Amino acid sequence: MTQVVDERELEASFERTIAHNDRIEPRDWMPDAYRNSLIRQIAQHAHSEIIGMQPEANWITRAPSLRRKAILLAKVQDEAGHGLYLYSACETLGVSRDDLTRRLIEGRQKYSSIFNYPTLSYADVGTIGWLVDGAAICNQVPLCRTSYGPYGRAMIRICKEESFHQRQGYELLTTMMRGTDEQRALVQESVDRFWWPALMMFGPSDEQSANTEQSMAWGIKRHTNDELRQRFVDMTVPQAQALGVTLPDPDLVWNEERGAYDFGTPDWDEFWAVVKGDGPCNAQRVAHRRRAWDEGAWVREAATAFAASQQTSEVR
Amino acid sequence: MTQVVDERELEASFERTIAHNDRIEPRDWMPDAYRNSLIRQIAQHAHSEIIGMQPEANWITRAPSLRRKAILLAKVQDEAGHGLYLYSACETLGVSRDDLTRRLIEGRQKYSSIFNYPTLSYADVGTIGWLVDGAAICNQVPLCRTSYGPYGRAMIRICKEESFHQRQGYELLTTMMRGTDEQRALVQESVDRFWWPALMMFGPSDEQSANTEQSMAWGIKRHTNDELRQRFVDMTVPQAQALGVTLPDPDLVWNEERGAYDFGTPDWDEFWAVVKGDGPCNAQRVAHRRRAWDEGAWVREAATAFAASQQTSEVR
Amino acid sequence: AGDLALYCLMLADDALVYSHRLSEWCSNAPDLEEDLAIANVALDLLGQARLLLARAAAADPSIVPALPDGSPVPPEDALAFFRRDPQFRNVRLAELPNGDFAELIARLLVFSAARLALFERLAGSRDAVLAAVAAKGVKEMTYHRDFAGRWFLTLARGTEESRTRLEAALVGVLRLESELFETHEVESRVATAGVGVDPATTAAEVDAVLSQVFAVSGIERPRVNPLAGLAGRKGRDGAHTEALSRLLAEMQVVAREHPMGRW
Amino acid sequence: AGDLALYCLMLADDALVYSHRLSEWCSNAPDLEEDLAIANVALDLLGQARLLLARAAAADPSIVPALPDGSPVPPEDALAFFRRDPQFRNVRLAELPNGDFAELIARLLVFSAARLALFERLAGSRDAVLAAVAAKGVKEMTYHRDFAGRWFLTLARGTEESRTRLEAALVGVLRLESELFETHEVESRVATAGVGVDPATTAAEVDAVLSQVFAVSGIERPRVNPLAGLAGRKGRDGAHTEALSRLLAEMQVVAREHPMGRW
Repeated sequence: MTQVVDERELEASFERTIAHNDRIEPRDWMPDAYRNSLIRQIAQHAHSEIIGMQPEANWITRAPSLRRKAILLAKVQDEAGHGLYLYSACETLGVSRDDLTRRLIEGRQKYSSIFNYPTLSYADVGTIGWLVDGAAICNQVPLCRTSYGPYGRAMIRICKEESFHQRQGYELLTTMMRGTDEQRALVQESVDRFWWPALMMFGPSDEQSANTEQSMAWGIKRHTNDELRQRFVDMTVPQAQALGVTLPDPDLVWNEERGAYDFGTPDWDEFWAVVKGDGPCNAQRVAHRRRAWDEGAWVREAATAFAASQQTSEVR
Repeated sequence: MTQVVDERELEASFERTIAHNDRIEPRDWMPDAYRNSLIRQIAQHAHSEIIGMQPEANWITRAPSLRRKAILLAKVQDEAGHGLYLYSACETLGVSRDDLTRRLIEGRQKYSSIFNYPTLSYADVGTIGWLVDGAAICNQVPLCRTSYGPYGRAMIRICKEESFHQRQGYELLTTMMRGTDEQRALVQESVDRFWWPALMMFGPSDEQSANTEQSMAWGIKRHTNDELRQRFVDMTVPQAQALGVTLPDPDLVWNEERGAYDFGTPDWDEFWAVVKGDGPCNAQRVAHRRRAWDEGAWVREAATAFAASQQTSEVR
Repeated sequence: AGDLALYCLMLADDALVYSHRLSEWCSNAPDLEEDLAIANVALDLLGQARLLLARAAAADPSIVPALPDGSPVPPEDALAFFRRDPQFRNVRLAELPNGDFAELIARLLVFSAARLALFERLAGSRDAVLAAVAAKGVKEMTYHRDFAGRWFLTLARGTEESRTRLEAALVGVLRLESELFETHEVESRVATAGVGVDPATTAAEVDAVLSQVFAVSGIERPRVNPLAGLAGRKGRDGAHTEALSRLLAEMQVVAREHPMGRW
Repeated sequence: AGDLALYCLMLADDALVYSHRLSEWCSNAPDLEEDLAIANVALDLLGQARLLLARAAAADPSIVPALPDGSPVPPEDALAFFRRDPQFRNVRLAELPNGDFAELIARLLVFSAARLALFERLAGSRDAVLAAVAAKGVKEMTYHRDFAGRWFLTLARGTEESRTRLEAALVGVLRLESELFETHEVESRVATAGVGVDPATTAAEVDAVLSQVFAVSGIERPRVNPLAGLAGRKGRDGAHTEALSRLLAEMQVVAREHPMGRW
């Protein structure tokens, strides 16, 4: 009986913390469902950072100026860093990074579907910064206030760097727009490809979204998909105008009444096809990660063996 | 005693065949030293064809016109074919192709040192045809009359194709010389790099050549290294003049008295360094072949297993 | 650009790009016999590509990339070496990076079976050049398909490893199979005009051929979903994988360095 | 071209080309920590390359490849993206295609130990820019060398497999080690002028550093002969391996497509 009472007390304390918008910390008691939901969300976020390295790394060796090469290399490096913080945050919930990596490469955990689209020109480096990082920031800024402490603190640091990346991406596009006709065409073509997938980054519309309600109650999530998508569109349209590109949506128009932009409906069939694994690059991205992981196995084993031998000699 | 007599008779018959410039055939008796010398020479020749595919295959994917791509691809394919004939000729002496391949990738048998030089521009494709195939032809035409039947017959076919390759190579260079200044510079630069290695293809000078005398007695070889080298120089200098390139040898001059060109001395230190394995590409070439062979092991095993299963079902 | 020219580019680019991938095998095959055979296939496809590119250029000279005045580069080379990846019209199957020998065989089987069925019909084209290219190609593709079919059977019934590798390779190849049979609007129009062939009309025949190969080999055909395009755009629309721009960077580097060059 | 410019190109091209190879590891390392560290090294070298290319161009503008009138491409990019392989002055060690992680570590150890010793001396150059680049580089190379050294020890004393791989990798790397210490005539002249450093003067110190790493790691230093050049010409003379032109084809493809581009 004692234990049941304890558990009730713990749960009440947990609910109070959530209600006060305070942080849950790793040593605090938390419901299993909350823990599992967090693991899923943080891991998916970490995987997205790591898989997200691939479409951009695809252009490092072909960057058209040394300055841009340095910026891109540093950016992809930052993403590896973000992956590291997030895996660490996830580890405080009792799962190891190895375990999470295995879930990724075995297809048991997902990552942001945007990275299942290919990068086909150097303009994509800019577009990913502007639109993809822009959408990510809309999703992530509210998470800085998320209920789980380590996750919220990781997000503060990550959001700062993402904003920087977004500005860099936009700056690349503005520079290219001041260049040649071919360069302007590359930018437009890239924006045409990434606009809709960027909108889909906020997930299905609220009616179709399974996790939103519980996640919001727990303070793991703070706004609905559609709210965030609207915020992103309202933020991005003026930037597109400043840049001089056309967003590929004939229904995009300012709605004076709502004080917001109306816009068309993403192709949700495409969205679900990509989520289910049939996107242009799903297999390629996971295979890349699996190969890198498998090829690195002997190195990780060597490091483990070496560390063990050092401990032994220290004990002696 | 009977056996000794037989062996003497066989040896006498072998010597008579050689003396009459008739062919020794696979079922004929032959001295072990003759057999081993032939195996070494034919295998080395076969290996040269196969390793020789690499420096040219290096440019197939970058050929600057589709016509040249087709010519080059067909040429490299011919080399694989030459390798096939020669391995087959060698197999008539009682060694298997697998065995010979192992000797190659374990570094126990050699191949022509010329293929340990890199191909650094598309002009090299032409230069290899002109100079390297040209030198090979000088070496090989006399081998059409070599004492061992299967080898001689293989050489007849190979020499025909090599002459064709040589003309194609020369034709590429003449076309490039009618092109731009950059193209002419590429041709000259390529000839500068390949001239001396081509001269070294005839082997060390006669005083230093260990195998020449016995090989000539057996009719495995028909001219000395220096004779062949002179023939090649005399044949090539007018071609270089017609092409409009300078051969990189200040000592190259017509000797009215000899009715032949005088020429400088190749860098025999470089020659021996390359023969011993320290050339620019020795390790790369052998590693390439070893990798292709190792990666193909499962395919060859599958073919063997399948063939065995077919025989079994035929027997039933 | 005119439909006939675009249609020729589709057929040409399939051959050119896949020939490039096959030629990468040169000096890398499991044994000399396969090295020879793969080079043969690559050469046949390269030959088809050249004739088709020339036909495309003749049908509509405006599709040929502009080069400096006086450039001696012929149209077939201008098209091969001076277009960028969004201008290539090949199916994505043709451009995939090479895998192992099982991937080579699986891809070649599907590619050559589809192209053979197409060329058999195309031999009746009202365009004399296309008809001639197709008639010649039928013999070539028959050989390619038989080569792939024999090895398919060998790998399927060879060893445990060869069978496993073949099955793994099939998943990637079959994801891109259906793109071969999707009717592009250009194909639809040239088919109506009696000049080209709607690839959808070959799907059943190819399916039957493949089914037979699978049955004889005792391999169950994996069920896979087709690889999505980019907002519905695929190879025929110039929407490619990340691999094509890398392939072209290599293929075009020397030609582009010498726009006035003679070769 | 002037000696100072050529000397700067040598130092710049080593960094630029090797940085390219290191950047190929991005998203391919054994774990995230190594991915971060390798990218760091690549970034440091890229930074050095940029400063050195700019110094080369300033020292002798005639070495900068000509671009169309009005091209906004800065000199550092013209040098990086518009030279061909015979104009690159890097040692061949920098351009070798990547092998496994052991090859990465073995090469980085040798490369960074040599460059660190060189930069320590170059910090005293009469050329203020070179002196500043070297002074900053010393800190960077120290980190690179320590990273490589720690992993060298780890692989040497880790598992049977890691040790075997490390030993195999060393053979290929050490064949190209001596090229780092051969004095090119340009180096000889800039050293005499007090502007550059004769790399031969660093050989003993680098040898001692490497000997210590080998000793601590319990690895016997393989005896290998140096890789021959082409009639004595090596990387510093523009005589490279087959790998460099392929590397440049990739590195330069976008820049060359847009000679008037702004980035």
